[in-house]
Amino acid sequence: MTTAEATKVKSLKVQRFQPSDNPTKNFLTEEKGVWAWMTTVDHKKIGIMYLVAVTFFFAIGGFLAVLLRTKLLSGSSISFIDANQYNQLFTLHGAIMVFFVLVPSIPAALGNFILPLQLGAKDVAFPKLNLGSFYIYVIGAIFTFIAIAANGLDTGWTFYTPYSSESGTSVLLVTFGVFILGFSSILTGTNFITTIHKLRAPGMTWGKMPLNVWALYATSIIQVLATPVLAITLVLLMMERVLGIGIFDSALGGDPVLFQHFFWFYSHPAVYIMIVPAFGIMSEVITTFSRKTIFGYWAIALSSLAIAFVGFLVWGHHMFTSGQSPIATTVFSFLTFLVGIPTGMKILNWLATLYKGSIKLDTPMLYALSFLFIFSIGGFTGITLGALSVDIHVHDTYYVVAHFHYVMMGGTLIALLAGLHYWWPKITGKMYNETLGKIGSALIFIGFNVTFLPQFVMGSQGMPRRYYNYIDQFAPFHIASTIGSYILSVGFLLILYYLLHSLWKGKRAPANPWGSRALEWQTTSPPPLHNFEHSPVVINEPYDYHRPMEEFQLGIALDQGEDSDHTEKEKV
Amino acid sequence: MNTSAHDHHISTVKQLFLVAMGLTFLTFLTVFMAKVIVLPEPFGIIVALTIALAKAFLVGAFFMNLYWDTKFHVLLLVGSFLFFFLMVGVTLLDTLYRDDAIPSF
Amino acid sequence: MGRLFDFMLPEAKSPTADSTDALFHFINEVSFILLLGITIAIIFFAIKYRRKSDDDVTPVIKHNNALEITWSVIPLILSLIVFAWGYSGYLNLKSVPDDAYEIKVNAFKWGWNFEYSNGAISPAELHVPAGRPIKLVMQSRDIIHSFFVPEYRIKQDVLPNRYTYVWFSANEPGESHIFCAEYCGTDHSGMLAKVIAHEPDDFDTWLTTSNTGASDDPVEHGKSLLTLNGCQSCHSVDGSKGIGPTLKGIWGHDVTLSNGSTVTVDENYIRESILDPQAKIVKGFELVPMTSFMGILDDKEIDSIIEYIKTLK
Amino acid sequence: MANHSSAQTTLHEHHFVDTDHQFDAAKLGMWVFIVNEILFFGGLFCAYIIFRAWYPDLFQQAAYQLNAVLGGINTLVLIASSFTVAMAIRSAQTDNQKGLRNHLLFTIILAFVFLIIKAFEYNHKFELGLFPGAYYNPAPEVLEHLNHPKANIFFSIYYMLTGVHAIHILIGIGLLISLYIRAGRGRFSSKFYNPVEIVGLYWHLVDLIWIFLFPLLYLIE
Ligand code: HEA
Ligand code: HEA
Ligand code: HEC
Ligand code: CUA
Ligand SMILES: [Cu+2]
Repeated sequence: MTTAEATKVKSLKVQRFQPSDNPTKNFLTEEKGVWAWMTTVDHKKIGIMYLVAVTFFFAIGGFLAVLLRTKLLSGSSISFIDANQYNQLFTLHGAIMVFFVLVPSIPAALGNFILPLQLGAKDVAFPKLNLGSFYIYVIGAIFTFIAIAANGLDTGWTFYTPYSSESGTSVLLVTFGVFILGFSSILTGTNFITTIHKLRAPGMTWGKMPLNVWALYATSIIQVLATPVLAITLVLLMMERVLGIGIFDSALGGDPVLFQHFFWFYSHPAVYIMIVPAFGIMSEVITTFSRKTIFGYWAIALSSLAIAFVGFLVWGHHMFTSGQSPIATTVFSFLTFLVGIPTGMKILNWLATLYKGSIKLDTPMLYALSFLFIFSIGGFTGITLGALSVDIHVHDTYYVVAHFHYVMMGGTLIALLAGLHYWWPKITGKMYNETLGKIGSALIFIGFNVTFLPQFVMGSQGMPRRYYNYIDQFAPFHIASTIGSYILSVGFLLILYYLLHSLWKGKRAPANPWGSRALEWQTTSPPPLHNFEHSPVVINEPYDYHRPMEEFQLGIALDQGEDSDHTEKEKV
Repeated sequence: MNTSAHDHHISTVKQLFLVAMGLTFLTFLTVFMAKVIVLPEPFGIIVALTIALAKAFLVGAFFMNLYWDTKFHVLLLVGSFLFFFLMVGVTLLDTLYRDDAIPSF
Repeated sequence: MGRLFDFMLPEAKSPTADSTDALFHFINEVSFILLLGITIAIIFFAIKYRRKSDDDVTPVIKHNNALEITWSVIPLILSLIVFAWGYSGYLNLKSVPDDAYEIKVNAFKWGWNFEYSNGAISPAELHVPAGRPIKLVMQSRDIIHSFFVPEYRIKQDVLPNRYTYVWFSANEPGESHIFCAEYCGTDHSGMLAKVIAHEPDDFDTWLTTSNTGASDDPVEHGKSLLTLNGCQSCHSVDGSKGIGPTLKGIWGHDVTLSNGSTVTVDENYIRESILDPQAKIVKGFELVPMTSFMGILDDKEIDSIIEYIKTLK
Repeated sequence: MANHSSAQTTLHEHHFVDTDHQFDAAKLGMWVFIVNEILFFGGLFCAYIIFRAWYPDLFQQAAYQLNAVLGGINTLVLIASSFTVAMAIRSAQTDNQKGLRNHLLFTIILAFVFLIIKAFEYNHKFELGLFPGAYYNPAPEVLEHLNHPKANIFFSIYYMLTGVHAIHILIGIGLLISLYIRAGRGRFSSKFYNPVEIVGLYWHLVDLIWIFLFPLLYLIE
């Protein structure tokens, strides 16, 4: 049985259990039918439902982005969309991508599936709450879509007052939708923290947790500490529109810059909610595909916590030009640079892990390596933005747009793709077409850079963001960027195609196609309903690739009296 | 993680009652300090908040059982307070030091 | 100067731009070197250590303190340099020289106008003497805008409840773009203006001859008020439909309101539409609200506007 | 918190080792949730502190409009209710079914008393036209003591703080009633009183927040 009290157990009857490559039963075959899915408390099914929802929203968000880019092929106002529609496009694109895609993507979709498996638990601590979070997410989404259907939204994803207190669009409904969504995020965070504290398998000490778990732990802490502030900010914004409370509305005596503090107090940490889980995936993929112990386990584990903590104190770097006091501006700038150090440590630790490894360039690894390249660019340009005098020039230009696409799309989303390809066999029990996978990753890499590199240039040349029209000088950059976004679309469609294809036509996936040592690979693909046939026992560190696989396939023998040949006594 | 959940603390009626009395006393004290002995600012608010913190301590330690609970739960409560102060403190860095205070209108 | 990333920046036209540009180049060049290092390492490792057989054994390298300290300390030093540099540049941008020439900037949806000490107001064009520090005292009438001149490397949000300041100095006579950099609704991207730097003497001549907006003829006065206050970014005077209804031919006619009732356009209705636009909203124009001009236009000015609207048949 | 209902049969769910394990987890979950609640209110307190730092005189003038006696009584009511909740937990721990039901009932009654007093306070404010923000429209007698251009903002903050707190009381009443019903069916015992303890934690938190609200809003001289 799973227990957190593992340290108390002095010796256990353990036995090697080699997972079958051809399980007869798994969580997909056991509880079937729409109703079973909708009422399931199984973290794996909930994870898959999140994944489907996130993909759906990503397709919508991406479609809006492509529309928007198509408009920007020309800088004139004679176009198939007018200025108000354009404003709604980028607002909805940004809001959907941030609140509906990136925040839940890795933790709630992949994390839900993988976290209990990696801990050797049967489920998360509060399975019903987990299902509840999913429904809260769906309800939030429905609200938002009602809003879009009603009047749209044109405030930008940042909802700055006083524009948002007076805009004629459905600000109220959307904020309410996002408010509901916030609870989903808070509850998931609470659930994960409790799970990690209480449901680790026997022998799974903090020092033996996979780095992905550490990353999810840091993420959950940020979610619990930051999201409530977003919630109260949105409540104030809603009350602003319903009751005219005016705390943020200058027309009523409030202070609009205060809103920016409140908003960024959540939204800067939120960017770490998005990127830290991506770091978790990176650690898993890089070790697996270089068959090598991670370099600097504790540095990577604890730097996530450091990023989480310092990340809370830098929000004002979005407000350098806002009229915030020079003292605050200086302090925020200083702290901003400190975030770069732990992040840099991670990047370099992964590089060092590659050194003398046994590297196989399968699709997940290709994504992981492009992450290293692209995210570094995103991070370095973050440093540019943190530098006071330079940010005064590039703030609210396409330079910022390029920066955050490099970190969010090039960082998180590419890590998500890495994770998705990595765990696809575990989740679905099917292998995708490797060749198409490689082509897909190349298209994404090329398309991405073609789309967003030109934006750095035009941004520092002075092209402001959220512009429906632009002066001729910027046309070449915009055109290049739009072409890039078409390449990206082709790439994503290809990925969508071969992944779906694999569901029906794919080869059966073995239990451990990549030869990983992690716990989730020591059960069948897909896993059984309760994850493991036998509660796993952990004796090695998670990335001990120099030890034989047998030592990772241990479980507590159910019938302790019976003495089979394989039974060994292990000190834990 | 070794949590000492196996011996749940059960408070006696007397303990609980004393805590409630303590809280009542502090409530009267804080009203007395504010309305009868009116201290000049900032001392008034300092006294009021000190009393409030003392009350919070009583509620947290004895009603919420933190006195007997695992340290981690204490950390969560204290941590979230510290965190709140951090958030307020840094925001005040802006709002108190704007070179051009809000014009009156 | 011929630096690697020169192509990224527009021409620099203010003395404060130099520090900004130098820092920009510094960060870019350092980042470029680091990135090159990372990329080469990735490619090199991926080739050199590619998997040769399925039972490759890899060495156990768990950490290396010297290495780890190096790669924490060097970035730390680099970022401290960047911080200090950025800070000094920022101080420059914040400390307005004492002899600066002051101009008042009004921002509104969706335009700018610039008020000079002699009362002259110029819409959409900021005229300045070259070679002299200029201090802009900025305020917004409605929501937040942001004053951005790429060639001077300056940007400052313009707030509705406070004055904000920014200063620059034009090195040479010439023209530069002004953009609004804070999203402010429908015509955010049309909220453009120009800085025109003159030789000091030319500037003085321009100033004395320029229009102060005051005029004895109410119709003329009303017409110029419409330009100065940005009414025309929403209202046409030629009958075409914009963000707001056209002002042509409304005088004396009935308009349908969003609640279905109708009113006749007379003095009081126009007055109310200007001072309290939300009181009666014209049908079909519910989405983008008009800003109130309470406290901005006085009675006499409103009267002039009414006179002008009467002439728009 | 989500895992109570299956309690009747096995008392703990399959992914936990035993009931203690499950209790521990539920309690930790609640504490994490409390962190989140504190930051939720923290946002409002932050707005309070910032505006108070900007306009100290406003807060002094406006506090005059608040009824410290009613606020004080409400403080005592909440302290009493915290006490009864603690007693309810104790009763459950000692298998005292009757005590459990009675103390839960007392708590619910006290919670309603709190809300009724609050309603009187609000009503009085409304009569004086002390509405939040845009609807602020003070009666002449208010202006004698309170004449500040940002008075509307003070009342916005007042209503937000007390209103959000009152919503928490309402939620608490709902939770307490469901406990009361389950207690009536004899669901709780010294072996299974986890839900009582968890709701108790929540209720104490609501008390804790009021402990800060009271001096900050009502006792400014
Ligand atoms: C996933 C999301 C994500 C991530 C991870 C980051 C990471 C960082 N961001 Fe970014 N940011 C956004 C998402 C993100 N950001 C978004 C969405 C916005 C705009 C929002 C809006 O306005 O709409 C934004 C805007 C933004 C601004 C405001 C710009 C403006 O509006 O004017 C700033 C300014 O400081 C900034 C800085 C940084 C920094 C310093 C980091 C750092 O964490 C980066 C650290 C990484 C590295 C530094 C690279 C690796 C390091 C090494 C290899 C070691 C060597 C390092 C050194 C020598 C320093 N970001
Ligand atoms: C996760 C975050 C994320 C992601 C992934 C993206 C992805 C993209 N973004 Fe976006 N973007 C934001 C977050 C993100 N963006 C944010 C926060 C803003 C700021 C908004 C604001 O200012 O308020 C912004 C703003 C923004 C702008 C600036 C608008 C402006 O300021 O005027 C632009 C312009 O080029 C842009 C472009 C793109 C493009 C081309 C992509 C492409 O990468 C998209 C590629 C995706 C697809 C092409 C979809 C592919 C999927 C399919 C094809 C599957 C089809 C499936 C079915 C039909 C079932 N984005
Ligand atoms: C932000 C855009 C905007 C600006 C700037 C603006 N208006 Fe308007 N105006 C509107 C809209 C939208 C309406 C219709 C809705 C309403 O009645 O409030 C309107 C309505 C009016 C009407 C009533 C018209 C009718 O057909 O009944 C008058 C008169 C008017 N505006 C005058 C002005 C004047 C004078 C100014 C400048 C001093 C001005 N407006 C500036 C958007 C604007
Ligand atoms: Cu004004 Cu954008
Ligand atoms: Cu940020």
